[in-house]
Amino acid sequence: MTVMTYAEAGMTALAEEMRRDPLVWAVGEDLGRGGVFGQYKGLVEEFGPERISDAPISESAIMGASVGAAMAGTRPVVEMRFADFALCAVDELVNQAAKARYMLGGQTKVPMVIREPMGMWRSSAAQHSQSLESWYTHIPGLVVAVPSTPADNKGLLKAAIRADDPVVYFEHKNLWGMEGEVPDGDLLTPFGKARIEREGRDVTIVSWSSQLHTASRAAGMLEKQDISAEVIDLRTLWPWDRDAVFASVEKTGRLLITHESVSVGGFGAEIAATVSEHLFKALKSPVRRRAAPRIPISYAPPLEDVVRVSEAQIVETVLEMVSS
Amino acid sequence: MTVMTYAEAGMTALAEEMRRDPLVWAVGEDLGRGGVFGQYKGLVEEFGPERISDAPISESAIMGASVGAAMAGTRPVVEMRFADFALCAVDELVNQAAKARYMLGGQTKVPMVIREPMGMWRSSAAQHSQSLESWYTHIPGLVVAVPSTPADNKGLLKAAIRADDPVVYFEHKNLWGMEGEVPDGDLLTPFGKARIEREGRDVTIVSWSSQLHTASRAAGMLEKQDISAEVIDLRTLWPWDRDAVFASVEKTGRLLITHESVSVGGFGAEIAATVSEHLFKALKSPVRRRAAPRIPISYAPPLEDVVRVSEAQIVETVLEMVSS
Amino acid sequence: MPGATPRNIDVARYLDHHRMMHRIRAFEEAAAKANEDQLVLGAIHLSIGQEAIASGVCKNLRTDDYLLSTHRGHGHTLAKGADATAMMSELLGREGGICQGKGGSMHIADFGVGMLGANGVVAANINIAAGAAHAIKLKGDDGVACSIFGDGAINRGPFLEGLNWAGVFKLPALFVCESNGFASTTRTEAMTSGEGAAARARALGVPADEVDGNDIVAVDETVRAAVDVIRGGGGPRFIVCKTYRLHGHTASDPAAYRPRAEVDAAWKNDPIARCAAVLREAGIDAAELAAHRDAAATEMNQAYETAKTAPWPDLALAYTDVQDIGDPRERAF
Amino acid sequence: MPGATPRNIDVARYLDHHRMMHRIRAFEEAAAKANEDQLVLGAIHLSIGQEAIASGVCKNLRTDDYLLSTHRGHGHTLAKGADATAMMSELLGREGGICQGKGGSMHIADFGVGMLGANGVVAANINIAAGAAHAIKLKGDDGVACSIFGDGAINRGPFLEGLNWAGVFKLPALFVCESNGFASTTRTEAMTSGEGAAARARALGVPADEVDGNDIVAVDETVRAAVDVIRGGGGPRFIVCKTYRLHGHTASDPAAYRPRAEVDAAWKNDPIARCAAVLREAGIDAAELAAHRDAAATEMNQAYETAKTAPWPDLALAYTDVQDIGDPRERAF
Ligand SMILES: Cc1ncc(C[n+]2csc(CCOP(=O)(O)OP(=O)(O)O)c2C)c(N)n1
Ligand SMILES: Cc1ncc(C[n+]2csc(CCOP(=O)(O)OP(=O)(O)O)c2C)c(N)n1
Ligand SMILES: [Mg+2]
Ligand SMILES: [Mg+2]
Repeated sequence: MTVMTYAEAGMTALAEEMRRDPLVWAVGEDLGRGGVFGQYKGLVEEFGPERISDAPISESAIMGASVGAAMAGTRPVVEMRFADFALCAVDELVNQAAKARYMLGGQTKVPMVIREPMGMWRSSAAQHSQSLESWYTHIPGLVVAVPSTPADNKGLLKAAIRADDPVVYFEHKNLWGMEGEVPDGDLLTPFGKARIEREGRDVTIVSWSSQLHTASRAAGMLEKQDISAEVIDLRTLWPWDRDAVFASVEKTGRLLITHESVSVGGFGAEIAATVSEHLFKALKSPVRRRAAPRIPISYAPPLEDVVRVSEAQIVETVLEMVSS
Repeated sequence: MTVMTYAEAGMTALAEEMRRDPLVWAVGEDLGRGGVFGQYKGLVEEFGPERISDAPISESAIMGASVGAAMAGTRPVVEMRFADFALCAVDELVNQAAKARYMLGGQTKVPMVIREPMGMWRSSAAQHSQSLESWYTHIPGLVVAVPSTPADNKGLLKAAIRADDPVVYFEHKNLWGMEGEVPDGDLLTPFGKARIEREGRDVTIVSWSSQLHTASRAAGMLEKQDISAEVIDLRTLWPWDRDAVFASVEKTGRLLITHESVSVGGFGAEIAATVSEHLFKALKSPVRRRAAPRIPISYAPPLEDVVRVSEAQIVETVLEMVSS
Repeated sequence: MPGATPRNIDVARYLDHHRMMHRIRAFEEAAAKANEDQLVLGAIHLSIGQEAIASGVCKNLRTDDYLLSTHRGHGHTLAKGADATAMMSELLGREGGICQGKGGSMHIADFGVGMLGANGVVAANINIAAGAAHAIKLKGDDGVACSIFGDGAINRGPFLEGLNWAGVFKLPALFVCESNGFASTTRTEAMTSGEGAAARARALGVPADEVDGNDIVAVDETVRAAVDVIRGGGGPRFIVCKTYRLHGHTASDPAAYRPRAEVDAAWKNDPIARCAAVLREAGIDAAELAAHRDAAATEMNQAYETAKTAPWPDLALAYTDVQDIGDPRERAF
Repeated sequence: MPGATPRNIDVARYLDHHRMMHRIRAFEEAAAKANEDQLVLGAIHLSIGQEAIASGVCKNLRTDDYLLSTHRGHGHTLAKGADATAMMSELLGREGGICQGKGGSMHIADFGVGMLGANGVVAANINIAAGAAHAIKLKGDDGVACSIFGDGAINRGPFLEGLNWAGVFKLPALFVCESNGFASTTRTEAMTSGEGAAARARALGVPADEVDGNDIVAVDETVRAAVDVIRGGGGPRFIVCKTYRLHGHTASDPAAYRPRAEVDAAWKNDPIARCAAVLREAGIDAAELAAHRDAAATEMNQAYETAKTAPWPDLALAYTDVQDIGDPRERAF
């Protein structure tokens, strides 16, 4: 175990995989100077500018060329800088990377990792703050990862690099500096296996990415009110760990999903719909969601905070749930 | 009333609005020869090539220039040809059109209609068949329309053109030739008002676009088995008519949502989650969804049909629901 | 008949070209017939009149070189070495289809011969080819990645991004623009500002040649020289092949938006007839050339017959090759 | 000091330029101070060293002409006529902010003076400006729409699509590339294939000039000539202004990736000093020029003081101006 930041964990994962497999390479703007959040720092010194490759401001080409490079036998790690900018390369991701294997009758796979730093990062405003993870869960062919801890950012990134599927890999900008214990060596975290962040009896709270920590803090507050919340970190949204969620809800009878992204059309809806259908009888109260209102993200902090789901809101919702 | 096709109804709507307002114009590839589905036929003769404008194969520019043209006082109707190709212009739609008004502090509106022919159209395969309406419901600032009949294609398109918001307007390729009665003159169908396609007592089936007709036929089959299904056509997904859906489910106690798009992360999940939460006690059986499996769309008809939700599947699901 | 080209040709090579061009023509005619018979399922785009480009480009590529094509890709795919019956079966969506019936005409591919896919999205293949070239360079191989696209594609952003990418990274990439005058129903010149594809390529630092795309000799020689440079580490090259789309945009498009006389004149410039003329001048017998045509027709009619009688693909295929991670059969509703 | 320019200048005009350039510089310095004070909330990108472009372009635009800018847009916005206090309040996210505190630095706009927005997405403003020009043409107005963007933006697809669009439709559009040598931490030349922005523009049928962007006289005259042509119906024009980004990419970037000597040399080419030299040569007193600087500093320090003491925006604003249709307050969870 080593204590390191979420950014360092990602860096460690990439470096380990690049050492292991010469076909792994990374490409994106400003990688040669360490990347915009420092998450590639020092890598060019070890691996050289061909494998830690700068790119022109050409998101379509970064994504599209990586599709071709993946088909032709390499394993690109694509840096999109902000998840928002990946919207400049959606054809390449959704029409090409996700579908090529299927359309071409299984003649190829498209092993690539698309790193999309996501989420609110104080006052980045509407074009630098989005969380669009639910979009990609809707696209056959794509895997979606949403690590919330340094350990998972190592283990999931390594697994993503080794996967033969295109993996949309959302790191949260607010977590770069978060420190935590990270297992040394070949940590490969499986996709579709949730992590129980905290055990509990009265209510299940499902979350992921940065919001998981808000949920966890809310659970701490609930404990003081003698409400025992089980907090589940999904880690990946496609596949997502139904078994873990179902097992927990069967125990608690109550489910709240909370995420940073917009509630309408968010992945919370998918979970709520699935659980409401399959555990209809086990539910003691309706499945609830707490997520962002359907408004763009503002620059001014008080307005931005309107979009954030707070610990207090989670507590409030859980109180409603347990008393209903 | 006049009997006309869904395509003609769209054409009529556009022509009427262009006659009414000289600031309305349409732009897209091949419009001068009537558009790829003939849905602009004859319009260039009446309005000239400046207002029924051809475009280069430049989806980013078609969308992005229309954002600028909308800010600068005109009302562009943007033709994307296939919803799939709109993925070449997502930044322009999601980061620009949808957010400009908000980010710029209300200094502008972005009145534009983005026509995106959607859905399966026999053997068009994975890059020409997608239904991604749920994506845009997730984006603050956007309106999403999904007309299922010629009358609605007139009334909703006219309303969309008059709206000051960017409206993502999904016409279904399979419906172009569908005939129906269309009211003459100024038909303006409000957003967020569902249409009761068929009244019923035992179960509510919610759908939209082409799949609505499958739902309706399924309801006919159910009637023969003495099950009375109420079929609701949402017409628009954002806003969506909760009042109508809630009222119906309060009456029937059962809800099935069916749509052509992929089930995971589809808009059915949003409806299911919302209804499961708010009508928890009124529900006699769990809310169900029947939608596409999470696989790309094939070319060969039997494989393509695996993605289609049939009348039989809807009937089967409803039978499960009423007997549970 | 236009097109005086050097007559000092490698006869065997041009016999190959002639054979291949006839195979492409015959394939497209069989596909058109299948389309009339309503056995082709989706839209198909015929390359009749553009055969010299497919043959001229692909003869200069090795099997392990990569090719990325467009919606109008049958000819490219055949010329790269794919099997006609497997291709025809794909158009008919049958078992034995080259993509198992899952892709159809616009997604035809044969990785066994380096053909990494047609594409339903205009210009999308440009970046993919640049990336395939990038992989070649990273692996230290001596291959070439080639992208063929239309004159309409030069108005999409990926044209700029892909060419700049290939230039910046000095990649072994060959870009070929089939300038056939049309993008669907629209004359490309009406929607293109400036001097066109070659000027744009040059401005992006990719040296460009322009050739008569109906002259197999010109195409072959220009491509050969470009591929030599590319394989020698000289970086990307661009070739514009001027041609004419003799049929409609799709096999079902009557193309009524252009004057009959224009099309008639273009037929006089048929690249196959021009290739035959070159070979006749080099002393080849008319009968031998006619035999190419007949053999091609026989092959492609047989391909069609075989495809026609093939069953639909196994239903289980609907759920295969989606992705490794996560079970697509998992009930999601 | 470099930059011999014709001395037969309109003194009043260049006094205006000098005043404006100082205002821009002082605004950026106040913003940098605010950033150090941790009162600026998001990332800001300073245009120090590039003031001649902002002033030179905008002086040749009418208030009702449109301007679309980038992440580095403070100077453009001021030069187009926006109020400095409202801008500074926006940077601080306060009430009175020019976008009500909802956009911040990268989304600054002032529709009252034709400034239709900075943009957080590189190159996105190019198509938007082409569209604004399209609207002008459709309405039969005689306005001009101008887009200013960086040398990094020329590698994004919208550059090609927007310029081609403006060329095809012969739109009244002016494209200005601020070639400051960098895109974030990367030297743009390393990521640019070919001869650069002007060559690309020409290949896209948009006539292009290249000027010394630190020479206010050259910028002013080149822009004036271009705007005359555009307003006269001559179609789009392109101008590359060569300059240097004197500060880091953002106000918090120490820009350690470039040698100190290079930056020092670039400071010797300060466009404001060069403008002052031109005016001194034309007989203007040093004291008058110093007064410009002092007035600008006073104005911008005052703007900062005002912004600092302004309250946060009203919370109700979070839910306004989302869209007309559908209620954003509707509980969605
Ligand atoms: C991004 C995108 N936009 C539009 C289309 C529809 N489309 C298919 S082929 C075509 C014309 C292409 O013209 P060109 O590139 O010249 O190729 P050609 O058909 O002439 O071979 C168009 C517009 C598409 N497939 N992809
Ligand atoms: C599409 C997109 N990709 C990447 C970025 C991140 N980014 C912001 S500014 C910048 C550099 C832009 O360079 P240039 O266009 O030369 O403008 P300058 O900063 O030099 O004024 C980059 C890469 C972005 N904002 N948008
Ligand atoms: Mg063409
Ligand atoms: Mg720059």
